[in-house]
Amino acid sequence: MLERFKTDILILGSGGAGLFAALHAHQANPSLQVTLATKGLLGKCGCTRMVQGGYNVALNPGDSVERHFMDTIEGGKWLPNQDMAWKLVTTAVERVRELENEIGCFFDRNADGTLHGKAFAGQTFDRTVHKGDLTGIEIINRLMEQVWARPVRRLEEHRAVALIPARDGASLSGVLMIDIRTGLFRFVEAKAVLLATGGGPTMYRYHTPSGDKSMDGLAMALRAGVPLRDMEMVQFHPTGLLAGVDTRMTGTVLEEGLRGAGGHLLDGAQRRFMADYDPKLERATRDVVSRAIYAEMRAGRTTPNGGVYIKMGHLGPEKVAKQFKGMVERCADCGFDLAGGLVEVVPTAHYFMGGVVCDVDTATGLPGLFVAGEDSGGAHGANRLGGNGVANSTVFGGIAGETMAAWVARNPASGEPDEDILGAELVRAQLPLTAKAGDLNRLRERLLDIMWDDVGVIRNAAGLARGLDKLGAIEDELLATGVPDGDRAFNLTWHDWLNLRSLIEISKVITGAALKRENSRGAHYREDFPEAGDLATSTFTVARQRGGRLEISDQPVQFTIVRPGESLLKEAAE
Amino acid sequence: MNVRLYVLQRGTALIMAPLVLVHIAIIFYATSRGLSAADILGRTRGSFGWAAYYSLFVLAAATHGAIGLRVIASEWTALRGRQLDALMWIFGLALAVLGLRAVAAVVLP
Amino acid sequence: MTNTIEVSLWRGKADGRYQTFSVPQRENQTVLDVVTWVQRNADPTLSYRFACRVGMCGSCAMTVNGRPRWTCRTHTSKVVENGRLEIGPLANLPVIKDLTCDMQAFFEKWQKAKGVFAPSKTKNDPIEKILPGSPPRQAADAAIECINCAVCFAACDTVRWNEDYVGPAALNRAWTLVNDVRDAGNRDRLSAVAAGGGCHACHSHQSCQEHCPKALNPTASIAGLKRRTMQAYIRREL
Amino acid sequence: MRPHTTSHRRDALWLAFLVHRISGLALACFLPLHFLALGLAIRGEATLDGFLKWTANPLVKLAETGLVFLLAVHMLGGMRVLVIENMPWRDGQKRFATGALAFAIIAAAVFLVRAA
Ligand SMILES: Cc1cc2nc3c(=O)[nH]c(=O)nc-3n(C[C@H](O)[C@H](O)[C@H](O)COP(=O)(O)OP(=O)(O)OC[C@H]3O[C@@H](n4cnc5c(N)ncnc54)[C@H](O)[C@@H]3O)c2cc1C
Ligand code: HEM
Ligand code: SF4
Ligand code: F3S
Ligand code: FES
Repeated sequence: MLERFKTDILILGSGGAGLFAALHAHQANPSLQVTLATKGLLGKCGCTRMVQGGYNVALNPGDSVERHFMDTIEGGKWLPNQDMAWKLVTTAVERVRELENEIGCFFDRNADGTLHGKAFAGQTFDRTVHKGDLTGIEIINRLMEQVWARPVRRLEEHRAVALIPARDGASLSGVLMIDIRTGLFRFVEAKAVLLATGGGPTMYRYHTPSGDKSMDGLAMALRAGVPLRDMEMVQFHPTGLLAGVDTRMTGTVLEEGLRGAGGHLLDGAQRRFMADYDPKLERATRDVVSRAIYAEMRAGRTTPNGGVYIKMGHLGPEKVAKQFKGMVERCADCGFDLAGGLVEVVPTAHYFMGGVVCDVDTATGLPGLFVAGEDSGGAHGANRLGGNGVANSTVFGGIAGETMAAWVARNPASGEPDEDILGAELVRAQLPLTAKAGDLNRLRERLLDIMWDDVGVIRNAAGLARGLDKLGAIEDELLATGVPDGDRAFNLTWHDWLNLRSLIEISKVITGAALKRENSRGAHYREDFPEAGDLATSTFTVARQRGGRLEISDQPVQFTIVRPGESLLKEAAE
Repeated sequence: MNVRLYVLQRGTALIMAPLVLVHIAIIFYATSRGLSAADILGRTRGSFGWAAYYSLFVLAAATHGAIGLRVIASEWTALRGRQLDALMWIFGLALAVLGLRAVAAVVLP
Repeated sequence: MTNTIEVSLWRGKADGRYQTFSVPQRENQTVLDVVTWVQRNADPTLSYRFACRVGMCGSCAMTVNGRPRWTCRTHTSKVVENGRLEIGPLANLPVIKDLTCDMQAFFEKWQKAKGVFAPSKTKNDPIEKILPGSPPRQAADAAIECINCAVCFAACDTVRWNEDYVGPAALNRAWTLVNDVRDAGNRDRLSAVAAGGGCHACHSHQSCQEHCPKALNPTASIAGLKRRTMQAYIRREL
Repeated sequence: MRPHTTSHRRDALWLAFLVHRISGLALACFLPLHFLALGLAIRGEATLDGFLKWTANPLVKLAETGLVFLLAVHMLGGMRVLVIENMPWRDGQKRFATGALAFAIIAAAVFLVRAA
């Protein structure tokens, strides 16, 4: 029933972070056995593939890493871990050269042959390197080819379910997983484990990330006692497609450029409403537009499906169809006329800034556990710049590979697993198979609604407290709801249950952290505390689970490189 | 199929294209003029030109057909590896021999 | 909802059978949504695969009414025939269960065709200047946006009949690399695609090109490889 | 009963391939017979008469006509393949395929009518 094997390095996730870690670990020491486990097919799941915009990097003359750094810090409302942000912007330069020269990504060029950088909102320089509007496909396809070409052990369609500590509790011993295809359990003992499961705020009614992402990594880390930070920080994208119920199209992102190019947002009565909220109208930043739409929706001025409209037609349908070819085609495939008609949109949960507290070298508080990509916290603070997401996962994924190789050299033995915990986790994962089968869909729908209504784009104390209560209630219900224990092979409903459990657990942390932060920063907006608060005394939230209880504390931000009011840029300082 | 067989097969196809056109043209010409077989044989017998023409045709067709047959056999039958090569060679050589013999019958005085 | 679709779904492994469900038809509904509806509301044991749901990951391809398609971007109104849908796993790959197939062979063949970049530089070198209008760059661009969905692989009868054939997607990728002036592996790559099972196994059926959801043209890429390998062969470089 | 993809087989492009393959196969089968017959039939003056008698046979006439038809069809199909493989890629292959087939059929029909 439980198959076991050992490996030197175990990587969870095959997004930008996981694949880069595999390549760099192998490069650092080819004699190490590297195993990569991923919930879907290698490189064909996760969000790195879905990156449309591109990759922020200060490569072009006129730009500088200092400028990229300052944009990141200011975008993050002074909450980022500055050492991580610095590492991010400086290493991104080398990483993009590596992607081009060694991995084989073929980014778009300027007319003179140099790399093209496009504009992305919230940045002072056009530094987003891209391949058309399908940058993620280019990056991940090239990375997966390289990983396939190396002796990396692949565990595809393997779901990690628990981090198992060593018997002495001093380090991590390995990871318990389910082979999705057979439904059998595997325990993989490893000297170093990388958590790169990519977060994924899919507990919101409207969300963009891929369906395989369900906060498993953070839920596992929380259970293992590892601290998480910035958990209230959920980034919403203002324009997700609203296609109605029972369709997975709902929530998928309609690109930012539509607003930038002059698209209009209209309420249910087809009135253009952005003027009520911001003088920049539709061109205001993501968080402002998201809040405006959310406010319209709460006021009931909605379209038939409960959102607002985006209209592009006044720019000339042919022009729109040409400029946004991919987007228009996608809408057309799904039955919508983006170029000429009205398309219903809603804000949609897009990215999770919160994550595991870690060092610049990706080490966590639990020896043997490392973290990179969207699972890690700190690099973005209260908001992530468009284009800093892939940069983050590829930069720190690579660093994690090197760090783990060095760690294994120093710690050549993995600790014996704590068999009691392993046994308990086996029982935990099979819990739904023992309970009486019930209505999982209703529970999922309720979770989506609670998070959207009470812990969503605009928050307040009463709603958050209510949300916390309701989350507790559905968690109890979930534990009493089973799935039929027939064929366990590729049993998606079992995995839906496990997804829901991770999502509920992390939803509670998000809600708790949102209650804790009594100000409004970046993605987190409290209508009862709309001010940002004093920047110089900024704090970030840290959540951890001790003895089954969730503790959330504030910790002061360390301004190790630049303080609020200062800048690394000469012209700005003058 | 690998590049060697490919070049041979496409090369012979290219050679045959004009040969086939000429061949068909002759048949058209002959039938429309109501030429008898004897007339035709009368023209071809002893002609070095026709000998070369038909020999080339036969050799190209033998090569081309043999390779083509090998491809079909590899996709539609259980034959593999050596067996395929054997089929190709046997068919090709047989066709070449039969063809050249026919050419000989037509052109030798 | 008044309208329903009669949906026959493949159940089991290679020796399975079709099972029929009645699924409410919606105005906005993809084939993936139909499958999801069955798993959520009718039979929780139904297995299928998807990830991105927007046509980027190439995980969700299935056979829909006899035609391989990406299901997350196929609206039901475009494929329902007489109120019926028949959905099976992709052809030419082993079935794992129900609608999922094992894509291992597809990616192994991708490697066999040397569909992997061979660097000529390191991360310490500057990024190579490449004119966007140069013919090789344009040729590479034309074929590069493949999402490895294996729809072409499932549509190609040569793949079905010739187990050695690496297939259209792998060759299409090889062609982008042949046109990538930064790549240092073309000698090996050309030998790989010129060997048995390589580009010369393709008979230009053009089903790959007809079915590719990204409107790529593997037939043209393969033809390019045929020409390039032929030149190399004639020049005795192979 | 493993589910099979069938859509492509309804396509003109795929039919063009099939016609090409079947005609190639048929040629490969009949060409040896053609050669054999020719070789046997005309062995010296003595058998020339035999040969002439033989070619007058309607069955033979039909077979020979069929061979020419196959040759024409296969050649045009082959030219199509060579064009796809060697000309700069253009769309409109479908029209080319059907056009070539139609031409072959017309040519063969004309020939048949004349020969009859
Ligand atoms: C639609 C969209 C557009 C975006 N556009 C941009 C952009 O333009 N620029 C930008 O910088 N960023 C963008 N982002 C954000 C960016 O994609 C992510 O920040 C980044 O790719 C995360 O990389 P990752 O490696 O951490 O995780 P991912 O790439 O998401 O990979 C996570 C991996 O973990 C696996 N996994 C999950 N759970 C488990 C488990 N329990 N066991 C095993 N494996 C598991 C998943 O299957 C997946 O393979 C976008 C995101 C989305 C959704
Ligand atoms: C003008 C003359 C001819 C031309 C232009 C021609 C062209 C071609 C081409 C291009 C192919 C490759 C098809 C592919 O692999 O997709 C082919 C295949 C083939 N040819 Fe010919 N051919 C000609 C004459 C002949 C003759 C005379 C024969 C009979 C022996 C023949 C038998 C075959 C066979 C058996 C195949 C294999 C079919 C397949 O793989 O589908 N061909 N031909
Ligand atoms: S070439 Fe087209 S059909 Fe084939 S794998 Fe790529 S995207 Fe899919
Ligand atoms: S369908 Fe197959 S035969 Fe060639 S042109 Fe495409 S690979
Ligand atoms: S789910 Fe990703 S392509 Fe369909």
